[in-house]
Amino acid sequence: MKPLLDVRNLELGLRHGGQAHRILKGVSFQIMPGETYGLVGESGSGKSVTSLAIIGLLKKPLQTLGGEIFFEGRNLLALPRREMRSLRGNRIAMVFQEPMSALNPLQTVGRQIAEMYVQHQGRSWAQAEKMAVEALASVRVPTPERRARDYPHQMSGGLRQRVMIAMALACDPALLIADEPTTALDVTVQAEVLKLIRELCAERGTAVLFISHDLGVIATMCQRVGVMYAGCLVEENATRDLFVSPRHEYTRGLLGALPKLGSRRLHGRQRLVDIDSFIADRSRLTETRFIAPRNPVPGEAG
Amino acid sequence: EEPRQGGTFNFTAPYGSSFATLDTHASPNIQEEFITQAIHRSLYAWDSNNNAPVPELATSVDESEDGLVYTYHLRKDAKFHNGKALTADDIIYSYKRIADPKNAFPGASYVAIIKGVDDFAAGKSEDISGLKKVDDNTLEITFASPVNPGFSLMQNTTAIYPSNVEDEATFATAPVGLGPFVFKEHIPGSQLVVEKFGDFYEEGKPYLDRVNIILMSEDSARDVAFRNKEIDVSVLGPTQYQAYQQDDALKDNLLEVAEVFTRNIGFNPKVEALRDKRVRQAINHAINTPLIVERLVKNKAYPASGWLPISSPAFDKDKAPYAFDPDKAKELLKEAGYENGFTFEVTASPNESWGVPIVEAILPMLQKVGITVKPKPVESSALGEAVTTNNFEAFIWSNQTGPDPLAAMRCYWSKTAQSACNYTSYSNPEFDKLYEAARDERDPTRQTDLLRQANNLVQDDAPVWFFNYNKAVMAYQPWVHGLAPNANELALQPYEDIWIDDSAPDNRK
Amino acid sequence: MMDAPLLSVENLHVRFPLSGSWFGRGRKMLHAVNGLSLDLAKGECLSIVGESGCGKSTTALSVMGLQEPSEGSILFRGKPFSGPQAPSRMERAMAAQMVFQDPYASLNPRQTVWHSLAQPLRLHNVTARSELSDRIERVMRSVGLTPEQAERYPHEFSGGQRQRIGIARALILQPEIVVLDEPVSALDVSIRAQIINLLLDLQEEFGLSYLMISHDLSVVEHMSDRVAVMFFGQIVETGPWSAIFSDPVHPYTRRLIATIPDPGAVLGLSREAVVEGSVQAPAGWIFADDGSSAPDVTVAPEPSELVEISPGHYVRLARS
Amino acid sequence: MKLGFNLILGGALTALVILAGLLAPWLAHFDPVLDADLMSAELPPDATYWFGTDAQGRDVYSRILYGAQISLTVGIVSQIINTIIGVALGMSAAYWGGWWDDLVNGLTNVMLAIPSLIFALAVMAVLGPGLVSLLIALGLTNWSWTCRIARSSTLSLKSLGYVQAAQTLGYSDPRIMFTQILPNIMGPVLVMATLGMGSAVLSEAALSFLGLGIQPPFPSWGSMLTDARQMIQIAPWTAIFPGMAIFFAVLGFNLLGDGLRDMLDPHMRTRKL
Amino acid sequence: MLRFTIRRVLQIIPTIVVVALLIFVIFSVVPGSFATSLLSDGKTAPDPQLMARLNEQLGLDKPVHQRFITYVGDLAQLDLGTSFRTRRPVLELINERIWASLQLAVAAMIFAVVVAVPLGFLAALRPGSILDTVTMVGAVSGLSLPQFWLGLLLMYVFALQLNWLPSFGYGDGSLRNLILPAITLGVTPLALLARTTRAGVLDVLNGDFVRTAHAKGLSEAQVVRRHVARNALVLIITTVGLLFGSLIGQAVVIEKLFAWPGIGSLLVDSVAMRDIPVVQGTILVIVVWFLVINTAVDIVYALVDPRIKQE
Ligand SMILES: Nc1ncnc2c1ncn2[C@@H]1O[C@H](COP(=O)(O)OP(=O)(O)OP(=O)(O)O)[C@@H](O)[C@H]1O
Ligand SMILES: Nc1ncnc2c1ncn2[C@@H]1O[C@H](COP(=O)(O)OP(=O)(O)OP(=O)(O)O)[C@@H](O)[C@H]1O
Ligand SMILES: [Mg+2]
Ligand SMILES: [Mg+2]
Ligand code: NI
Repeated sequence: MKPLLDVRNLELGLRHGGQAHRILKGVSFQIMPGETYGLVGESGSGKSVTSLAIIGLLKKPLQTLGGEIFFEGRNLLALPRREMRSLRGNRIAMVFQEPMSALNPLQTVGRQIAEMYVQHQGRSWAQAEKMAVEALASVRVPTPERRARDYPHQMSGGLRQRVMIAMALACDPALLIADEPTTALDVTVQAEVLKLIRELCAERGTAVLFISHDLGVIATMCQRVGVMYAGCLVEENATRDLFVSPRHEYTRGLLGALPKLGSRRLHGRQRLVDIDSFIADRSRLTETRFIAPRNPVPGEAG
Repeated sequence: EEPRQGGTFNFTAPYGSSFATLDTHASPNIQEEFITQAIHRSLYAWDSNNNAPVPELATSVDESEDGLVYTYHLRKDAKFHNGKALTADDIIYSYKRIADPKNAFPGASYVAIIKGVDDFAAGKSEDISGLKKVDDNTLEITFASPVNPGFSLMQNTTAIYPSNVEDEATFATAPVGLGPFVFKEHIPGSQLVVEKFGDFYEEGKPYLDRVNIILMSEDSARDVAFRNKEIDVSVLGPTQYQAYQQDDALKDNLLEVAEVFTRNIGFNPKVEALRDKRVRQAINHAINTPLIVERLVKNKAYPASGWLPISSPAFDKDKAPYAFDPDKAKELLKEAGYENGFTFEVTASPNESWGVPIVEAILPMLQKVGITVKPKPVESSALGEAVTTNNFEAFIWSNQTGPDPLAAMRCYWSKTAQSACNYTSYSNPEFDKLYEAARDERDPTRQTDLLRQANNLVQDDAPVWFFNYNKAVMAYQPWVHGLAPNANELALQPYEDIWIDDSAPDNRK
Repeated sequence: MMDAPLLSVENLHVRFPLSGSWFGRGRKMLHAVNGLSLDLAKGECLSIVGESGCGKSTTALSVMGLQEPSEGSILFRGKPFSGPQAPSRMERAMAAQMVFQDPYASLNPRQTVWHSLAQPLRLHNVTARSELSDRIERVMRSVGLTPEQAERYPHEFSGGQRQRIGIARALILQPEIVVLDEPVSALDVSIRAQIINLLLDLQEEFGLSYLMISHDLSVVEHMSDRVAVMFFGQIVETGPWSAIFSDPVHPYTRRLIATIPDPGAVLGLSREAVVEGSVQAPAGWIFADDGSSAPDVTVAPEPSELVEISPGHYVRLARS
Repeated sequence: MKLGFNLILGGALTALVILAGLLAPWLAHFDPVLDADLMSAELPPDATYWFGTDAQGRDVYSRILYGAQISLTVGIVSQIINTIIGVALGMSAAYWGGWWDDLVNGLTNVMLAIPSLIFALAVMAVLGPGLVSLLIALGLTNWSWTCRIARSSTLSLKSLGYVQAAQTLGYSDPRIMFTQILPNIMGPVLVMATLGMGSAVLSEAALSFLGLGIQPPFPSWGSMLTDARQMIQIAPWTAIFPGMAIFFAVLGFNLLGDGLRDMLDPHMRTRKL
Repeated sequence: MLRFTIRRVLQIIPTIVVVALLIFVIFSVVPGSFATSLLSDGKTAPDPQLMARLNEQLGLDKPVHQRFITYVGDLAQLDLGTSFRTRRPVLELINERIWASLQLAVAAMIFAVVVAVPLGFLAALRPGSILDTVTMVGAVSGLSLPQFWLGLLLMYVFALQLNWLPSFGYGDGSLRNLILPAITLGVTPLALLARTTRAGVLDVLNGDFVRTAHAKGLSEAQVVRRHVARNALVLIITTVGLLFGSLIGQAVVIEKLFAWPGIGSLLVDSVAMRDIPVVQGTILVIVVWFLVINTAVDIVYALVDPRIKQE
């Protein structure tokens, strides 16, 4: 089976004068159709820029310096702008972290969703707005007809994130990129949103690139996880394997640094791992990489 | 050359950017006179050729022996713009309106020369006893004292209004008069339009169909407009005077006249040093007046040799002005005990010809003889107040010193209040004697002679620095004819005499 | 009964006017805190958990005297700590200090760390240079920084280091109570552990009492002695940490715990058993509010009370 | 644009004005007031009179140098007054809130509603023309923007950790305002003040034009320009040089302000206008 | 919406009251009076009796507090008093002038908006481009020019040298007369507006929702049209309102220079003449104008931006 997304040796950064600052130093990973792939890592390790590079939305000083991104067999980095545009939203969709600012404050959410149908399916606005109501219903927004006429500020954070999801999934994309979609939400709301993403994507067979720094969220969402550190993918493994037997020093530190619910009851209060003292030499961290051979996606024959 | 009929004349009113009111009785300002000149007529008018007031609305005047009672035979052909013929009632009505204390009109002081105005103003009488209608066309006026009534009754604030207008408030927006032009339209702050009055009493006049009196107070803007031929006349400041003289296209069309204003710096005797006549004379000697007049005022003035101006009948041609003589000045200062100098402040408005720039020019000159001058700038409107409330050390101003020399010299009479016009609190018994004699003198030559002596006495005492007499200059477009050299105020022109020839731009012909 | 508590909050109410302009008098009020009571004993760590906007920070600010309570009282060692008889700012400073959530905003960017630490000491009459240096050195060391670093400005520190400085500043006056408002939630995962360890060490070393606010339940479980669960201005359940995490009773608490995504799940540390099924309210009582929907914050809630269901474990119930 | 371009050019122009003002006594060839010789009036620029002479025969170059002193005084003093009023009101209003905040807000709205030139005109009419009046008039006119900025900056600082920490550490309110808030709102305030200096110099020129500026013998650029406006045809240099002086000085202040803002406040909070 | 409008309208009343009070106080201590200003041309010899009568007639002989009571009483009935100089109701005088002022302000604003908004927009879309640099350098230069200087310059060039336009005045109210003063007046708002537009559009462009729009696969033009324009408009409207509101006040110098019959020149003349009722009335009208425009802007703002009318 061919991977849906194949990022090969992606290098990215900014050029200043004649010099290039590299932010991503050769990142490679693959996502199978229907698979949920998680990216974790320290703040600033390059998770967001990776996702932006995939969808082609890097902002000015940043640019790709090397590598390829194959999506459905085509190298996105070499794609003409127009074609890239027709993929965006249509085949690759994205959900951002801050649902408040990611929605246009001056348009009703219905219209913002409808725009997807107009853009990619050539519907008329009237038709599209009807479809938007259905889309809202599909993300389990109560009274979708009424809600479609609401402006973003009239909605709670959880609802807004649902709107974002409805928008992203409107055209049944093959790949959904979710960059920390729940960090801005309350725990109870977070659980609902995560559940929604999980269920909808499973239903439609959408592959997900899920970015988070919350290991708990990753654990509940993803089949495979990549750990990023300082612009490198330092470890990749099936989720369970990664949690049970982390191999990279940084991953081990990361897992040990987290208090785990229930462990105090079982083991009493133990000191948490202090990554700084745990890892002797940070500069060496990116030298070793542990990429596990990929297992076939559960439930699918390779 | 035969005057050409018709056309539009673009006149400019240069002294402020709006007409206060079209009710000329209410405003003493020069700006409103531009309208009055077109729309209204007073009992007397100024004859610029002879420099004297002459009866305008009367065909003949009989004067009584004692000079108190004048009988006016009014012209029969004069009509108001509303169709009413002029009668004695209109004059009585107008003067009563002016004198009415409820109105508090500035012209009240002019009609105060008529007997009985006091009682009328005090409410003791219904009528003014000095005004008597003999018949529709004959009016007898009794004056309180023997004065020449012409100076007072030619003013725009004593214009004659028709007595048949119900609502007096309309005078302010739709004036009705006897003049050669009829009020047409007023765009406040922009311009006022008048049109030819077909029934004007002078045969064949006016020539023009229409006069636009355009408000333009900003000199530089007016300059552009004139060069651009958008306006037909422009009153020039010194700088422009010089520029126009140097410009071949413009230099031939300049009308110049010596006006009846004396520019001066008045000294306040409150200031110790300025109380000394020698100090005041020293100042007059220390300033190179001709140089300032030549270079700074660009010869748009005549150096002053005394209070009364050149055009005044009592002007003394032979009296020499103070010579520029710094050594003499130093000597005088030494005599007076001020060889180390002193400091005084000159309250000045921003005026270009008689304001701060002049003070700036005398500043280095006086510094050379040890006197330090400090300009104290004030707004024009605050200058009058500072001076009349005696709240100054010295002031620079331009004072009207004509056409009536008696009125001009009255300002140095010690009984004249400081606030009235004896701004320098001048007091000299010798002068008082001369002035009183002149006032009571009925013979014009002798009176003039007395006034000349008085004037020379003032010059000697130097209560002021005699700076200059204004020269007014008006530039006009080559197609304009009939302008008059009005020494009272050059900008006031007899519109009825003006005409424009064929070389005028098409849209104005 | 335990010893007299160090700090006790009794029936605290805080209300904010909605859209406060002077035309707005008599307008609706937002009931941010509604009759909250709690005790904090010497040396213990009491955590308040609850979702965003339920009034946790407001409670903390009231304790710190940064927010005037609308009603109720706060007592420190039995003496009023709020209201007209409250001690002055200076006295209060010796009793309680606070560590703030955002390490980037909690230090004055224009003062060196030394200055930030020395100024409060000077204000409290520690002026001798040697003593100042001495105390600053000690506190810097105790939060794991070197005294030399005190000469630097905040922007020269990383987030974790800044949080240490924030803690140092809270400790410099040697208070008895430290209020921690989400002390680690703004920090990167990898740094959190250090700060949590540090806080626990300091508590032990100085016998501090912590009033901690957090919505990260795993941190709460790790650090707390007692836990209070807050829901829209009220405490719905409170008790020892073990009781709350192993026997949550109130539906809201149970939901809260159930929704935590936990890496433990993949490791088999299942907590499903704890929160599956439903718990019945004791006879004669019902759960006043099951926390499934947000109540109207502009009106005072229905009467209900905290009922002790096992020693020290209280649940908010209403009479049926 | 590259960071600092504004700052560099603005700083250079401003420095030039400051140097011109400070060094005027040494750089000037003549006394700006007393060296007036009517015989040499209106001379075009030459080796002696670099910028020519004016109607009074004074050296325009020297007057422009001394004029820099006046313009700087106008700019700086009026902005100091503005800033003090604006910051004191804005900071205290935001910090204390309540009725005081309402009052200050009301006052700010009133000041904003009266166009500044008109307010300055009114104040000048009361005080009479002159340098001191002008400083007061301009100092009282433009504080409302500063006040708004000080207020909003303080509001956002007020809930920050370090300000609250200062309260819990026992600092008094004035101490907090001076040591914790003031230094941290100075950035945007400084930007406003710099931009305000430019508009103060322009206002001086406008008021001069209306007859209410600083008046001679002080050689202020505004009054030089006003005096020269009729001489454009016969002695253009008398108008060109003061005009350029104003233009470049104000440009300098504006660029400096922009540059400072780019540096301190990249999100343009400072000037919605 | 209606309630919002009513509330905003009511809010301007206290401001007006305070402004009225402020200008009353200022002009009750101003040196010089109408009576003495009549002397300013050195021509009219003052007659003390007449001056006293004049002051009595104008009510200037009464104590200040009494005058204030009368003033406020009249004001409450929307009576701005009677001009000293023209002896006509102030309202009437203002009515004669205000239309010319409005004409000027509207023309200047149209000029500013038409030029500045597209330029600012384009500059923001291509930051760092030549257009951007030129626009911004032009804008900051426009802010650094003394207005009357610029006016004179335009006058010399367009009227005298090129002879395209009349140099001054209202003429018969035609557009030709309006052009030069409107351009002169428009330069400052133009510069400010170009800067705010650019900054505002840049701000919007950096907004997360623009990234969302790109992620939807919209083209640059579609993003700008559907998402950027309206959001930037909100800021532009506020700025335009603020500028437009203060424009009449700023026009004073230009009205003087171009002999434009607006209330700005009425104000300056009246200050010079100490015609206090007119001064007070004019300032009040200018202030009311400012407040009304800004209130209108707030209301429009609320219509454009659904977030506002909520509370
Ligand atoms: N526009 C930019 N210009 C320069 N550097 C940038 C830019 N955007 C991001 N970076 C740098 O790229 C690196 C990776 O940033 P990125 O946002 O991808 O991190 P992240 O892993 O998503 O972190 P977080 O968990 O905080 O979201 C960081 O070091 C950041 O400083
Ligand atoms: N100064 C204030 N004025 C008006 N309302 C306020 C104020 N402070 C807080 N509130 C409101 O009071 C409620 C409780 O706020 P609080 O900050 O205590 O919540 P929290 O539990 O700390 O939330 P979070 O977890 O998001 O920090 C919220 O609805 C908030 O909007
Ligand atoms: Mg990120
Ligand atoms: Mg909080
Ligand atoms: Ni660079």
